[in-house]
Amino acid sequence: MISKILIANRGEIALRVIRACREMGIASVAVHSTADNHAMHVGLADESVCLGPAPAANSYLNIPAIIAACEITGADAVHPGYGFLSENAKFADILEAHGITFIGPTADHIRLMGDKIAAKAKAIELGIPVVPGSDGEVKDVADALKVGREMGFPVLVKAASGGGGRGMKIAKTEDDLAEAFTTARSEAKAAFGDDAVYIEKYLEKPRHIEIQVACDTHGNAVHLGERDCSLQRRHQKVLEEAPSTVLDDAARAKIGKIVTNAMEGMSYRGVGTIEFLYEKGEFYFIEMNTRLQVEHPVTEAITGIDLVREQIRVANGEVLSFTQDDIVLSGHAMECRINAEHPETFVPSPGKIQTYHAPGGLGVRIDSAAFAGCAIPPYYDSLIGKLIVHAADRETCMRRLDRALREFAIDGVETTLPLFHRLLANEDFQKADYDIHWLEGFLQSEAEKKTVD
Amino acid sequence: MISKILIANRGEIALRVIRACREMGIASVAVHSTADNHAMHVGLADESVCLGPAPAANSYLNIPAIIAACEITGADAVHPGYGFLSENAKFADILEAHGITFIGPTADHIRLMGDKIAAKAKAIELGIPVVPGSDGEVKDVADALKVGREMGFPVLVKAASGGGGRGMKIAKTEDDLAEAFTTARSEAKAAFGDDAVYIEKYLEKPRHIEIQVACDTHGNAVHLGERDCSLQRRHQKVLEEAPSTVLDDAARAKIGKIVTNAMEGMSYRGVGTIEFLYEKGEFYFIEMNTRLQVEHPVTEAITGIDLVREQIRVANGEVLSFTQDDIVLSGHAMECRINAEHPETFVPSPGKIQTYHAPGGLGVRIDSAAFAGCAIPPYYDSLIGKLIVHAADRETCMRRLDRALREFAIDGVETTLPLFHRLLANEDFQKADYDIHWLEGFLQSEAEKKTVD
Amino acid sequence: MTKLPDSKRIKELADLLDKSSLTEIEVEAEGMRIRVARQVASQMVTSQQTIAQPAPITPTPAPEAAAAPVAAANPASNAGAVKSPMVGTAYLAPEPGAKDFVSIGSTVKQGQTLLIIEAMKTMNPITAPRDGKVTEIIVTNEQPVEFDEVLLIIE
Amino acid sequence: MTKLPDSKRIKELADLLDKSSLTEIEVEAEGMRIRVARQVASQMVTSQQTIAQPAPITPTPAPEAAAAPVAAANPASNAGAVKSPMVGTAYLAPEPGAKDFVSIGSTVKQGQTLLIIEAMKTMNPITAPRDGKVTEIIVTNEQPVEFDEVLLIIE
Repeated sequence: MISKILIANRGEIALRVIRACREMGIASVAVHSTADNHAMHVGLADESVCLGPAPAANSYLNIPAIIAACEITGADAVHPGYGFLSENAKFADILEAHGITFIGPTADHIRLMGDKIAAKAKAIELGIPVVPGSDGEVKDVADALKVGREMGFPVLVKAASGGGGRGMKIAKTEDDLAEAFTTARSEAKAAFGDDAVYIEKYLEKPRHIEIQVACDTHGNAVHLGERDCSLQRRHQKVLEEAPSTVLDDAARAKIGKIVTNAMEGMSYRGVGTIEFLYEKGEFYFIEMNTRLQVEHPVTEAITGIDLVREQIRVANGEVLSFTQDDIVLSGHAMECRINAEHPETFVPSPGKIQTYHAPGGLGVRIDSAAFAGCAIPPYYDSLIGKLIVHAADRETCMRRLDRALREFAIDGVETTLPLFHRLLANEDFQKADYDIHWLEGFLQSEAEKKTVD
Repeated sequence: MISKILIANRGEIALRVIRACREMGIASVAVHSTADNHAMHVGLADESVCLGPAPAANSYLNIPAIIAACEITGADAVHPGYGFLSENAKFADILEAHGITFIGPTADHIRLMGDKIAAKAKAIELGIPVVPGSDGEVKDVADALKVGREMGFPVLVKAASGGGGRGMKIAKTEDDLAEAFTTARSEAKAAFGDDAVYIEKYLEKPRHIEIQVACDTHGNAVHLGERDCSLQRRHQKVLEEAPSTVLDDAARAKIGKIVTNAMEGMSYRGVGTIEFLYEKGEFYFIEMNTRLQVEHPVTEAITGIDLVREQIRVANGEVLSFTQDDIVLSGHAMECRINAEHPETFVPSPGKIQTYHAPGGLGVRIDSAAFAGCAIPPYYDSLIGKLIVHAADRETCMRRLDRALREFAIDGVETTLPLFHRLLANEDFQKADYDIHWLEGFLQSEAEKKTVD
Repeated sequence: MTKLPDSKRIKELADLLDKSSLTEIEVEAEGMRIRVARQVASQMVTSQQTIAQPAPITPTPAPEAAAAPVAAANPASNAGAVKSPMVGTAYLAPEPGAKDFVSIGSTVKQGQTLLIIEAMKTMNPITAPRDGKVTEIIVTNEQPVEFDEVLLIIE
Repeated sequence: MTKLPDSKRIKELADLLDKSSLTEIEVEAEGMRIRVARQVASQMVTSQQTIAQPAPITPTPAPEAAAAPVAAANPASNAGAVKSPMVGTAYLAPEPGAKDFVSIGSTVKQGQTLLIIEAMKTMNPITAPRDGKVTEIIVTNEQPVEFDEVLLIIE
């Protein structure tokens, strides 16, 4: 049985795990760099060990130092959080070699899902839908037409040797295909000296929808519904919500069943997230994250399940505390990622927080390691807190989020709090009428408006 | 329809109502005394009006000033919170005369339940169980025996003209009755010049269990389960929890049905609480509170219902947003009342809060109007915040409460936070083995231990 | 009536009180309630509309606060300040169209009516606490006033 | 390893940083990590047992931190401080029972081994950064040390 967990992370996620440890009666060990000597996770853990200097490579990514920290504190398990070493198969291997439990999946599963090509092949094998593509090169227009008809238009003709958008042509309909094929081929020839092209289904306005799973070592795999994480800036999620407005119970149950079958098929262990693009009722696998995610509280809000607790239970060899039938999605939840960044330019704003007052009241959860007087060092990512709001329905959830945002006071560093006020004021957002490109467009149009003014 | 609500209160409950207003898109008006010029409820409301100087009689209890504040702000409804004017029938009458909606029951119901004797008579009429007593004087031992056998032992023989514990004798069993009766009678004669005595059922170690109800103006009355508020110090509740460990589903459904029938019988409107003493499977009516209670978040946690929102909906003439069948109690919740008082002597500690950092994370709710730098004036009650914790079961709830308490940092004034640490460490509390006298005994034994040390 | 945006307000309060350890509380605190509040009133109206109103109940930002004039530096700390003893509506003249009771520069005797405050349909004359000269009239006609709000200044 | 009670810690941090605007940060900050932490360690052990342990998993307060000696006023700010370059276990002697590498008053040459830190089964000699005299030995034999922790002082 796990009796002491070392948390190989910092910030709000380290705090999240420390809280779960306390609630389970497990001792916790915080590790930190010299830049985080006075960080909250250091103060709240039962013990703490300074790993090294500020740069992550010398501290939070310093595997020998972390192993040594386990040795001197007697920690018998490591929770990696997200980021840093959470998807590092070698780290999982080394821990195992030292007889320390890694709270996460097997090193092999981390390795498999870390390799995009192998992951896609595995997904196909497990029956998870992927973006359809031709089996290798497409030789002529007739062949292209056959492939295009099979997968449905629009399609993308791509240079086999290509990259960076060159030698890539969209055929919106059958009629465009001949020209797209010929152009892509000649561009490919000119650019890469190789006219081989292949065809892939083109998604115009997809959503990012991900399915949360939890699996134990007794063959149980349960899905906890989806999160809609389409609101992204430079591939970074900004606001996540659940349930997604585009899925109904039947669609949710269907993809959920596919995913849990797949997890059972590969004997996955722990929590994980299968990320999809979603368009016109179809799911297309992007990747699987073999760890806890930043946005896990959204799922915790609508399911009432404590995901970190389950992670630890599974690592302990216990059976999941719920079955698929126990999962009832209730209400609507949203999470705002509050970054120490300028709310318009997104330039990081490290420094010292002078004022910190978090909102409270019904349906509001704050996961943050910030406090009045704390340092936001420039060395790590800029996430300083998450505001999670839960309400009976999406409309009430937005209103609750609005009132909670108004109560949130952070001074001393710039934060992205004002961005969420602007988002809530937008009609597209209010109607959940967005795709993965929407936020970038919204930010650009706002920036342009500002310039005109 | 209500478009602007004036909140005739201060502190955390004013904030609670302001939050509900925001979430419903209703404008809010804070009122305050000069001592609260910089209070959080003043800052967070859409508008605020200073009513008068610090003493409550001149500000928060100043009915003409509150009516004038409604007039100048155009508020069309008043939420009274708890305390202050919340159970003042005259205030409800005056508001009605001014065409302003009182968010609460009718003035008649406030008046009825404010009169202890009338309330008990009404409870009997409505079929609510009360503490059994003889119908007036009991003339002789034979009569006393008959009455005693009917209600079950122990019983209390009380002087009809008595008071202050004199002329009061307990008969634990039938065998004690003759002596108790004779002694009480002669003591009554000696003390009050009147030997008339009556008999009441004696409760040795009762719990305080209260049933939350919500009723609309369309004849719907729903109960939301119970709260166990047995942990009291000088009749002030200190920690409340739900569900009570002494009720099972059948007992809960039975008393719930009795109470909702009674509410339907009297056409009660809004939220209310029927308080009982509970012993050996029986409920005994104490009183009904015709208002929102301090501990309402405990019920919100286990039912997922927003009670203030329902209050406002009902005041608006809307139907309750749930029926009895929709009510599902989920998990366990506890609330700690954090007072600005010395944690052992309970001497009030007004002053300025220097540091304020509230706990966060899964299952933690904070209702507080305190912040770093805020004043705790000496004029009002000492409640500065409520920590509400919700978890899957009582054991996890206690552990979560423990970890949340450790994260709570308040400096500048003394608070009762340490009391809850001590409570959580106590085995009786851990086993929920307590009654309404238990906390006083616990505090006394702790004080004695301290003296010995 | 003070009217303030939310988190701004908390920040200001925290800042204010933070500064108090450096000895400026009294003045800062008093000044802020009147001055800062109104300065940001228009910003409040904007942020209150961040969510569209599909629900039947719409928030109505009170126009009077936004319309209220920005008060001078710190009238409350002025020794000659005449403050409102009640919540109500201020009237500068005895009836609509009539001449104001006093104007800037008026010399007043102790006990002389300066203005009227209506509360609950009752007209309450506010009289001069002593002889002097009206140097400033802070409130406008028909303006809602709260307890302790400065009405005018007599020097 | 620092080992601290929770809310106390936040308060201390807030106070500390609060004070920093009055110019004491660096010293306060450094001193706190070592001194304050250990001062309250015993209190931690008590408060950690507030909940009885019906669950199978029991918290085990690490005894080593509580047992660690209270460090001197502020060794980290001492110019002659030799700090640990890694996490590990300090050994003052080359093997159990052998004589310590150095003792208080020892004169040492640059490059001379002062002690050994074991990390991941590897013995890492810690050598003197320059010539000098050992005035203080902060760590005890077999004591776990973290990065940047002061081991001894050479003057």
